[in-house]
Amino acid sequence: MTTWIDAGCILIVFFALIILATSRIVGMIRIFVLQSCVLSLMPLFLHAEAVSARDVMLSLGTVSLKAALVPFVLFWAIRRISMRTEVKPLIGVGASIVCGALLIAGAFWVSLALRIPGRPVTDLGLPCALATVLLGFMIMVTRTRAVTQVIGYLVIENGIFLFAVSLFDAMPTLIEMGILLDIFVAVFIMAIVLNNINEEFEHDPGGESRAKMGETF
Amino acid sequence: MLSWLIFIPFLCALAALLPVRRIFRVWLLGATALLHASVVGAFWINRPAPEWNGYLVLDPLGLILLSIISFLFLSVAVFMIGYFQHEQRLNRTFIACLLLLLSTMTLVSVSYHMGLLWVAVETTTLFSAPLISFHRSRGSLEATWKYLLVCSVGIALALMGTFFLAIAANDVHTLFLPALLKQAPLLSVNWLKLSVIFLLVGYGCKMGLAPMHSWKPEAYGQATGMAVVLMAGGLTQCAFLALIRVSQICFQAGMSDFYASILIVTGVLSLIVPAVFILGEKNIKRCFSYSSIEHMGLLALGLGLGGLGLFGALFHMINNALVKVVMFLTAGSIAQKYGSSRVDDVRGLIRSYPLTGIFLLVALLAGTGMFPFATFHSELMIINAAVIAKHYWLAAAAVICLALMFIGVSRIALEMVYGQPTEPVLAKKENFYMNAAIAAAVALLLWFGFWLPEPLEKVLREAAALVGV
Amino acid sequence: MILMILFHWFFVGLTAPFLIGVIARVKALVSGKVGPSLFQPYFDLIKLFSKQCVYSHGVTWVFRISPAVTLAAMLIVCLLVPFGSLKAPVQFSGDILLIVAVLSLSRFFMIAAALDTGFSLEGLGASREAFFACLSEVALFMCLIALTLLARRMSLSGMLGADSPLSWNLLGPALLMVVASLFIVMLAENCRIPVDDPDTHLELTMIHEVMLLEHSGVDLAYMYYAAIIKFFIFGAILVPIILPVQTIFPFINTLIFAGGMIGLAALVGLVESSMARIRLNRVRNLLLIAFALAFFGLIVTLWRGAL
Amino acid sequence: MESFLQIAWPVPFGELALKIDPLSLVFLCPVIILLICAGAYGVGYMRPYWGKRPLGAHVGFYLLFALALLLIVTANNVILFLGAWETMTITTFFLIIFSDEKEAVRKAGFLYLIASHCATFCLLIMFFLMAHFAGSMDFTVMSKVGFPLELAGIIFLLALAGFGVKAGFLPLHVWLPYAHPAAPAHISALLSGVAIKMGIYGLCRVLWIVGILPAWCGYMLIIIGVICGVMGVLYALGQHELKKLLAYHSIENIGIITLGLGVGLLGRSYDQPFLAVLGFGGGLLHVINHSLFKGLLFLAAGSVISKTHSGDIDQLGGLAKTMPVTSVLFLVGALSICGLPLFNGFISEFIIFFGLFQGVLALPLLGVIFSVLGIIALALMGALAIACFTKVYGAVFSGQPRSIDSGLEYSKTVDETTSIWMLAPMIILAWLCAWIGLAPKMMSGITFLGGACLARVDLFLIDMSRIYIPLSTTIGIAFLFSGLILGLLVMRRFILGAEPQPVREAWGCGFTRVSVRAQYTASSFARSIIDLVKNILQARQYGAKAGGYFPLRARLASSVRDVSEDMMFRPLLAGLTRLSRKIDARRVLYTQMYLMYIFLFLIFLLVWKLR
Repeated sequence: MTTWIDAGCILIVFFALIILATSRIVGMIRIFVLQSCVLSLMPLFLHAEAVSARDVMLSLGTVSLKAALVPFVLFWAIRRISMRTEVKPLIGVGASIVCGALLIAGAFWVSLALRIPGRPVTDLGLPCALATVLLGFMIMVTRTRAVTQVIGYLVIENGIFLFAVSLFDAMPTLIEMGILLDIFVAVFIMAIVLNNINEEFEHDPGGESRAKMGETF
Repeated sequence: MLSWLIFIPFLCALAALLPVRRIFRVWLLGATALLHASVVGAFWINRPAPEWNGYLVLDPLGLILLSIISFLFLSVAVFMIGYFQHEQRLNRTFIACLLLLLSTMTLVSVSYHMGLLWVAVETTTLFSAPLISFHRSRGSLEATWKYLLVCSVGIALALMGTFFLAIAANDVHTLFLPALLKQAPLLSVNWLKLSVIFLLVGYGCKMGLAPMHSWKPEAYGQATGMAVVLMAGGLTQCAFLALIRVSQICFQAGMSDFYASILIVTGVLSLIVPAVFILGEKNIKRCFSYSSIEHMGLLALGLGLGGLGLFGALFHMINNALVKVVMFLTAGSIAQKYGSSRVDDVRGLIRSYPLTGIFLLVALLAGTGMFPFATFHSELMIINAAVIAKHYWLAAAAVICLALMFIGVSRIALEMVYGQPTEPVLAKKENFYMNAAIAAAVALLLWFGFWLPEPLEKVLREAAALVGV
Repeated sequence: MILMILFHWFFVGLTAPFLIGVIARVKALVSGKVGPSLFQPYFDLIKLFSKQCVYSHGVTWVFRISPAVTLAAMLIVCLLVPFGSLKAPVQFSGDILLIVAVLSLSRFFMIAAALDTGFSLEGLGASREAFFACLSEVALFMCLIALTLLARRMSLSGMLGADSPLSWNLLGPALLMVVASLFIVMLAENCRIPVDDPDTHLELTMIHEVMLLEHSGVDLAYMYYAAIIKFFIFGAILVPIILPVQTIFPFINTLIFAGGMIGLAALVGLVESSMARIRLNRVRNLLLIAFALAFFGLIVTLWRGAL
Repeated sequence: MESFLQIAWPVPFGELALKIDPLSLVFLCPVIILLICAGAYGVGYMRPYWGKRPLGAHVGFYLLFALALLLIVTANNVILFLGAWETMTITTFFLIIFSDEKEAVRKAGFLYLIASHCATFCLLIMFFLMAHFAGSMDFTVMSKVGFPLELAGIIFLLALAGFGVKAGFLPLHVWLPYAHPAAPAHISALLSGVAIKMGIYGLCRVLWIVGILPAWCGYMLIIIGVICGVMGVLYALGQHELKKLLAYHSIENIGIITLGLGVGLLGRSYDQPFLAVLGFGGGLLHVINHSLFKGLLFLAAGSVISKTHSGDIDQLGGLAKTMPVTSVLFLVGALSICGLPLFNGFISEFIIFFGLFQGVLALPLLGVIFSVLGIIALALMGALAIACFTKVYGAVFSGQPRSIDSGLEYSKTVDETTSIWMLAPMIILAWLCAWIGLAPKMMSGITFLGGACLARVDLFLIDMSRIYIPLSTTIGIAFLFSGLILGLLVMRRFILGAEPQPVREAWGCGFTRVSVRAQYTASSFARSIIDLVKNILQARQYGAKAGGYFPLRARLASSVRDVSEDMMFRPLLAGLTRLSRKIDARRVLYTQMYLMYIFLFLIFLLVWKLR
């Protein structure tokens, strides 16, 4: 089973890197969906010997939220606000990939220093989670579109989630559900705000305000 | 009792979502706030028992925060009665979100589980976001966006910190605060350190400590005064409560110095950054928001210094909330009257609206720690703590920054209060409710400045003892 | 006590104008003229005392009392200064301060009176007086400090009196500079050439005289008398320092003092006839030189004291 | 000799602990006298505003201000002191800003508030250092603790900075020349007479608490005194505005006071109790004296301004004829401030001079040098003050009005039109000036007690006759002097007879019928002195020379720049503001930057703490 787990971890990082390298927003969301699907399988893999109801719930929750609801909301937002779909990075794709690779290396290097107490199921969990978080940060910092920032945020969340499921099970289910719900609501509200901003722009088409806002939206 | 305190505002929020008349929602909010306040008042006499298997416990720290929150809502509710007499805007989302915020903030102050604490803090972030965009102007929406993004990232970091804490607590196997505290020496030191850093940065984002403060001027500058009061007085201090909880753990784990050094660095940064930024500022709300960052810095500093500083910080929590009421409700009332909160548009307040002018002066003086106001004492204690801890440069830097801060705020506030009055948008009439809400806070500030009541001091001492003095 | 005071005043009042007569005579002699009588100043005073006062429009009481204040001030200062073997009737530690203060008071009223006329020429003189007084007062104080250090006491009588510890053998260089400085201060304070010309009435060159333009009759007599006494006072301070000769015979001492005073007057006369009035904007340099001299004297004193 | 009052006060570290010791007593005198006099004057001065402005607030703040002052001088607890101190700052601000419709008044008020409040922070640190070391917030307890020398030095420096702003030490005086002219006259009198003295009081209190100070502290005080004194009076000479000029004179007098304190401190450091008592006592006596005569001068200036609506010295003139009583009172004040015999200024300056001369005789070489410096500076101040006040008196009260503007028609009306409310306080103050000048025994006794308290010696162990004999002789001479003046006046009367003397056109070397504008103005009066030091003062002259065959109007203006203000604080603040705007502008609206900061800070913490 460990092979699957390791593969899952590495896939998640890989998808994060791909998101960083994608130049179209729609593509980014799609890859994010893939990443989330892989992630939602992780609880099941990790406790493959004895899958509990909690794991199933977590898995289902993740899949329904991150692979279905969130992308839906994002697509809705994109459609509603007829946003231009290219990513407009501050750092070019090539450089981003190089930086991303360096970040991954950094995450692994940092993980060397951290010894996880207890019994880790896999030794890839921590570095991969860290790498995903870092890549998510990178997406947020270097990509200027509003939606890309949301995606970056979601990648970070995925990283954290990977960390949580792979390393320990001290968190009560209720709390984990709360976390999931929070994330969803966050994205939902972000989308609403985006929508509102867009409406404001439509009252003032082609005004200087868009230029002033750094072409974020 | 505690769960009811959380649920009732929640239910009222649902009620507020119903299509009813505007004024009904205002009164609903008022009634809820009053109820909340009276229950919290009862808690001062008789502390409630833990609920939900120990998830909800009201300790003195929580009681302080809960009382602050309760007071803030009451003031805002009273203020709002006056505010919506002039305002034609729809208030459905606004008031619903306010009530949800009340509910979740109550949850923050009573949650005794680090995970639950995180969830509650995150929720407060979400429900406060729509408050910022109340005016629906481009600026306010943009500010909302920034607020959401920065705070969400911060909160994500705090989540990571919480997870690290959980790893550190691998042997303890729980995130319940009492258990963590009891078995703190068992925590793995390295992971705890990592967790503390992440928690500090994460909750620091929420609290608006520099350099995670960047959302503050934007959000406070754009949101309506009532919302800002709740954010600056309530939300940020909720995050501070989280930091205090971390401090409790660190103290028990024997890592006070480690945590203190980080807190002090952050605190000093939070003093310096706004002091530099404020000098070029022209907008009174943004100005006050820098002042708010500075107050957060003071809180962090006090917590980091411990001892007297801790007591000062706890006292400052209360004062800070009161000052924020005065500051931002006044700013809000000015913004409503003049349609702007920029210094160029507002002059001669003391002639047009004498009471509002006086309140602005009070906001200036109390906000910068002048004597008859309670902030004077709490700031004094924090600086004193720095001296006692032999951090002389720290004390010097703190006072220089406070001085710069004062220059920055007074430049604007005084310009607005005095001089030849400009023509306001609204008729020349002061509103009783609006002024009453502010006056209550002013009175409390004066009261605590002249006379620190016995029960309050007792609770403050108990709270300080919890963090370990 | 009262007798002593009265005698002191009597002595000054009687002998002081004579010195002015000496100066005038010396100047005349040097320029090859016979010159006025040595007692001419007495005649002038008598003439003025017998005349009416005329006041210009718009002057106030300040103008009217200022001559009395000025003369009274000079008379008061007299009391603190010993004249040869004639002891000062009043002496106490710190009396030098009183001397300077009383002189300042008289100056205040003179300037105020000059400005009281509201006339531009008087203003001119007053302005210059105020300016030069600043410099000369500082120089004077420098001298006084040096003297205090030399004599180790703070009373003028102590510095100059019978038991004067000032001795040229020990303190020569310092004293020389102090004396030079005091001499310049004396010229400036008494408005002699090269600082001021008491004889011309060319308004642009005057300091002291121009302030008296509107005074007349008895008032002018008071002012004139005050100026005469002032010269005498400065002489009486300077002479014992230059000639610290003490014999056991009071008569001889008095003779030495009298000779010294006349000699000083003659010296002033010589200076006046040998120099022209210097340009106004260079007067301040002269006074600064006096200051520097006194300062240098002080340093030398300290140096000696430190050794 | 001390009386205590202690009541519990439930704020952290607070205690309503009051104590009156000789030092407090010395400061209580001017506070009470001036509060009463200025208050009474205010009743008259504010009469034109009755019914037009809300005077209730003004009165309320006045009373609060009075309370704060009384608390400051009697407080025996740090928190109480600081609270009273801040209250004084705030109430003073509200009192200054009475005519807030004027831009200049607002600016002055803001400047005052900012400067004072910022200074308070220095005090916080200073007091906490002391309290921490002494383990108590009680002044009396603190004073019994021996502070180590380095700490004492630091405390001293902090006290200088903190109290120096209020006292108006150069270069921290920037608020002072603005606030004084801006405030109503009675408030200016209080500001100058009492409020800035509180800075001196604070400094004295610290000197009292910290018993043993390094010797350089005394030297430093002397240096400050010299700089303040000389620069203050030089700046005053260059002013054209009556109250601003008086304000700069306050700086001068603060310099004199500081000089006295410096001498006292030197005496204390070198174990010369007599010198210490002389210096401290002289300085403290000058505190009282300065309050009296400066209060008087400001009140008189207020009367002038309320009558003519102008404080421009170059425009005024001839007021002695229309305001005879005020002019006499002003003259009394002027004589006092110049330190001339018969009035109180002389007494305190005499004592300080005496102390300095004593220092020349008694101190080691370095002390001698500084004493000499002090003497020279004091002499220079005296001479310059005379120049300055003859200028003011001459320009404001003598001659004719210098302006031909129709707005200054006041010279035509002959009545004083000054209410008794305004005159009586001035008369009382003038009387007090003369009283101390002619009978200084009582006041100098009190201040010597205060001085002994500061010097930490027992007054009875010192042979005070060494100063009392000169003083009493001086007083005797002063009486003789006034008798002599009277005698000479009587003699003139006797010679001239009883009939009035003829009054004619001024002779003026034959120039007649000159315009009133040809009178010597204050600016031209001070010109020669200003020219001498124009590099220090940054004196400027603007305006064109008259040219051509038929010169038309030409304008000439001159000004003196306050170096410390124009070259230190303004550029500093402007620079900070620019920096702030610049950073603000660079902080583009990119959310990316915000996130970057968070990220970098996180990395920084991780690297710093975990490595």
